Amino acid sequence: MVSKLARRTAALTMAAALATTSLAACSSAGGSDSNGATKIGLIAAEQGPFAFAGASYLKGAELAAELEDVELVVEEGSEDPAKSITAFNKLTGQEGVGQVVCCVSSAVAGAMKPLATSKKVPLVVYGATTPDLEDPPFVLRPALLPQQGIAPVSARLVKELGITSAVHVTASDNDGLVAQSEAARTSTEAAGAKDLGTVKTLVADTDFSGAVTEILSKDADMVTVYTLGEAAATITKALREKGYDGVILANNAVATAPLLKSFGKTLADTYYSVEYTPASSIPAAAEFTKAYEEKYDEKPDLFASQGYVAVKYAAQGASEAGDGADAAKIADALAGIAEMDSPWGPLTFEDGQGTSEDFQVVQIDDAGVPQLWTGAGA
Amino acid sequence: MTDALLTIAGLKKRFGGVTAVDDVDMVVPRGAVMGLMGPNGAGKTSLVNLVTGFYRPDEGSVLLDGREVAGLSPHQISRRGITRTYQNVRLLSGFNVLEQVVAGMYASRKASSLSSLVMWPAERRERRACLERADELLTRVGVTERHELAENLPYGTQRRVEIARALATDPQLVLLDEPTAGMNREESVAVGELICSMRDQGCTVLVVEHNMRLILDYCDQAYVMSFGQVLSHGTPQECVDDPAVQKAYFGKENDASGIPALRELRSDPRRP
Amino acid sequence: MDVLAQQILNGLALGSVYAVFGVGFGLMLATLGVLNAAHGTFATWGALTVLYLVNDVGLGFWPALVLGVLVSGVMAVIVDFVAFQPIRRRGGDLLPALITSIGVWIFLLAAARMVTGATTSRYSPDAAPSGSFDFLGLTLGRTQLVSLLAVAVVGVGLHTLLHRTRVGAAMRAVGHSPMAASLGGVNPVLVVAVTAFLSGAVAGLAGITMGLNTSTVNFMLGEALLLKGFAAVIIGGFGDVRGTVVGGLLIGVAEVLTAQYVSGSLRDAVTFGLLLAFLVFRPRGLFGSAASMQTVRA
Amino acid sequence: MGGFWDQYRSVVEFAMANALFALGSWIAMWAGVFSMAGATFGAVGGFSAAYLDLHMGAGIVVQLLVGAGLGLGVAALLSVLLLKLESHWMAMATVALVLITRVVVLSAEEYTGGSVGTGVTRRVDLVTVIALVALVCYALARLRRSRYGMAAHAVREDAAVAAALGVNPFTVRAVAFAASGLVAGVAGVVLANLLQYIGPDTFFITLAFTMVAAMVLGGTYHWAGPIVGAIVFVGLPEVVRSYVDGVDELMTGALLVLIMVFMPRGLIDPRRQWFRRRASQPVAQEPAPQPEVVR
Repeated sequence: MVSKLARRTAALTMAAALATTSLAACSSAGGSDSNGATKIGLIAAEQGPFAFAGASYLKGAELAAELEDVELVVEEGSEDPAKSITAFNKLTGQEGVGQVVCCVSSAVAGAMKPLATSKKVPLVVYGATTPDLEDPPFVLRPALLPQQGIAPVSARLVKELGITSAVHVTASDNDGLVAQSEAARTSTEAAGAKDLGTVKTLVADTDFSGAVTEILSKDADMVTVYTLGEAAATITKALREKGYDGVILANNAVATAPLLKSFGKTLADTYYSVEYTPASSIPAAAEFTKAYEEKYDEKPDLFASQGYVAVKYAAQGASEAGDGADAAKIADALAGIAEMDSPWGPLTFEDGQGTSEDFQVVQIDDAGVPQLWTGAGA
Repeated sequence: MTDALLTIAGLKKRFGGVTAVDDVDMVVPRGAVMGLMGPNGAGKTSLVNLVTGFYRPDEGSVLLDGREVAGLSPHQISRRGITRTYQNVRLLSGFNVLEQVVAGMYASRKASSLSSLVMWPAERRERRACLERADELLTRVGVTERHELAENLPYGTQRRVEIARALATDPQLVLLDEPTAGMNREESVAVGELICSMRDQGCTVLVVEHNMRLILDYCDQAYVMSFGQVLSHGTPQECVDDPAVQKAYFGKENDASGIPALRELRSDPRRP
Repeated sequence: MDVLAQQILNGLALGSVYAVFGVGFGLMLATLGVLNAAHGTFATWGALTVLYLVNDVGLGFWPALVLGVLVSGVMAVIVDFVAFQPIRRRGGDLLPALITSIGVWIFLLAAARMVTGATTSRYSPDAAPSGSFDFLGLTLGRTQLVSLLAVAVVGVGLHTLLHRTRVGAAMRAVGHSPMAASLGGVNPVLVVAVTAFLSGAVAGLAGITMGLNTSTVNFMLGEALLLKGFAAVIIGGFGDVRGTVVGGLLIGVAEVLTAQYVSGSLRDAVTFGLLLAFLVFRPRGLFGSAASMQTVRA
Repeated sequence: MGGFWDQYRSVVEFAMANALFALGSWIAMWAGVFSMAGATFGAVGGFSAAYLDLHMGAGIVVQLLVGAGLGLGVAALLSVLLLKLESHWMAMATVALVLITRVVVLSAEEYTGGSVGTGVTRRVDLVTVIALVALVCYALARLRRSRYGMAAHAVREDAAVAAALGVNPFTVRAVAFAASGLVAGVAGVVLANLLQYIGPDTFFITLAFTMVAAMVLGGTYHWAGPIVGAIVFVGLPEVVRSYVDGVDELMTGALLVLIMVFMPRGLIDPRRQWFRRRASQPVAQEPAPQPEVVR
């Protein structure tokens, strides 16, 4: 005897399963027809772990869309792999969306990459810093890699400030940060500062008392800190609190508006390298700053410039592909872009990866405000 | 001398400083209905728990059919042929009456889980056979409900279902722990008749009871326990007449259950 | 500077946060029989309260700390009343209470995410204790001193309360059997409320000191504490304040030393490895008695 | 309709994946083992699927078989270690196991991608996922009143009574735990394929809580419970989110508390009256029927 209940429930469940299955069959027959793909999809990060940057990305992106006259379709992804994949599917399911701009974190970008490749919809990455993420024609990264700027800037600091030894801090479980720390280590050593070793932390760490003790025990002239922004600021603050008075070169993520506001002058005298600051000496940067201030009545930040550049790049691809182009054609057009003017100076593209020579050096002053650093003599 | 089915020798169990079962020797002959009496806290239920493996004895041996079972796990002892009912009925919530009884046939069911997955004929046959047998057993114990959830039935019926479940394990020896607790006179008589029928079908029965009427009317022999020890042994009547037993019951002023039981006996007209 | 001694000091300071949290978590588990998945959010909300009071209202750090601790305590009482009391009244066991606590956890975590906008912040450096001083030739941060003081106060205070006062005796009695407590002439409802308040308040204190020590306050703050506090309770010995304190400190020192001398990536491995080893091989923990294990009611 | 379906297809997929996990937890619960270790077995299945996909290009059938096998194996090994614990300690030990799983995933970088995680090529479609759920349901429906199924239920309700009926509770629990590992391993493979990216946080506390919450929400006394629970737990917030943004999780949490307080046995309760063909009889005093004495 199978109880009556069991049999009935089984029947119901099977019926439900069948119903859902037939629905699935129907919809897959529908397929996607996207001619005239002039819209640009954007996966926003207004919530989630990168919410502090999400609004800026979106504002920069919307400014670019307005200036380039393209339509932006926004879907929230919260920088969560699962939600972002859902958002990607929603966007590409819409008529007219021929490419998607997304991703602050490398993890999310890594999750989206195979999806973009298999769906053959180009993905324009605006923030993630893992090396080798780009994979043209479907995964393109106009965003610069921080290590492009770290190498020249750290060498410059060593020479101009007379540094003789350096210790490095990294988040050993993040490839992007490890690459940045490695860039700082090799270039400081090449510039003549003794390498006193690398202190490893983890992305998820919040307690740095042990790491700080270890750094202090090495007694170096210079500390480079390439961890996530929060951690870099916390380590910097703890180093100063425990009496460290050497040079600190940190990830530019310490200088996001919320961190500057909440850490205040505890970050004084910290250096970082960056592709964009409102005080940048690059002419195209000044134009971008002005347009942004007019639209939003506030100063743009690095994230805004990244959102701006990504959408500008996407729009250029769409216009080069021409009206009525499908996603694959747009992908080819994007991959074919070799040069573009940007707030970061003239950008060149190699294998779908943007590069630039024009990095700025910023020093946080005693009041906790970032100032363009022009050299030891200034 | 009839041959002994269950032989308990020197059985001991301590809990902290209290010796719940203290050096008990007991013999239950095959085919007998054995009574086990004693005031509250005499160690009767502890003894049942020791025999069925719920407790591990500290010392002593329990032989079933000449083979040691002390120290075995409850399920091993059950498969050797000892089963029990509980002082507070312990039916399995969520099973209906038939299923309660079929649950007792676990050890005798042969069809594998694989065959139940595909519902091979062997499995179907077995399920049908189990249900038929459960139906028979329920009829035998006088339960007419079949598809009700057991927990919704009256207490007396639940007890009978529990006995049917015990019988479903094909036991050699059934330990009934206060089978008439909470029953009226009529129902108790019915249980007594049921016990006799169990014996007649080849089961040996050990009845733990406060209800002396039941023991006197239906048991062949009885043991009386007090403070963990065997106080008296013989025919039920001999036990009741034993001065030590009378003292044990009356000496314990606050034992509410013993006194009315004995009073009832004294006023019994059938007593010679 | 002796690096080893300094790192042990760092470990003790870190561990004291785990210990404080663990004491509150363990109190709720042992006394009220609730394995409370939402306990970490009490810590989060305590820290968020202080964040709000210090940064937005401009209150001083110490009065804000007191208010933050009160908020967490009251929150725990409300949660107990809404989510656990109905189950307790039915005589339910650990499982349904665990599930409602998961519901509360999802709710309070989402609420914390909403009010913070998922951003990370910190107490204004002008108001919160900062800087460091020399202590026996070692450097001790003022924030570290706060958490060491917190564990001393909570550990001694709660142990004294439980073992030297009538309320404490009633709380322990409730842990063993709610019946026993009511027979002893204590109002069990009041005892439950006091226990919930204390366990929440202590969690709040842990959250606040955690935020102070790591310069990080966000909606996830309590989650790490929950896991580490759970480990401290099991390792230390369930239902024993001293054991939990020792367990927490042990975890803190083990983590810092592992990061310094072995590898940072094995930090959690050490904690949770210890946890599993204790659960499997010595479930009563360092200090617990076999009897104390039975206070988690079936 | 097509657009609507595209939008909700992934919701249905994730609900079904969670239903598999919840079913895994339910199988352990069947025999009275409250286990959150499904997240661990899910990680075993998920990362083995990712590895097979990345390094060998293995298809979904191989992935599912390997995931099921490894889940079963790991669960069987762990059952020896864990099942001797008293039930509440056992539950806590499974939490500890989930915490350790994350550490293992982080350290076994070669196989799991460490903290960065690893991508997976999607090789399942909705039909496959639903078929898997249906398969598990079929098996459970068949086993419900089989020899093993009744023993499992008996062990859950009263292990001592079950033992007195000849059931070895340890064996029954170990089998249930291993089977729950098998199903959770399969669920891990499915989830990895659906997410197309798995990392150390994919199979962590949140997933463990989700699966047991879905199971309890739906009801732990019938195998349909976890499925209903997973659909409500995963689907409802999504539907709510499309109307009111931001409050979906608040609602999920409140709902879970309300259901546990007012329907402690979950949404699907085989004991509930309307679920049964005949109304149960009241516990009223009625005269006991006379036994037919067979003499």
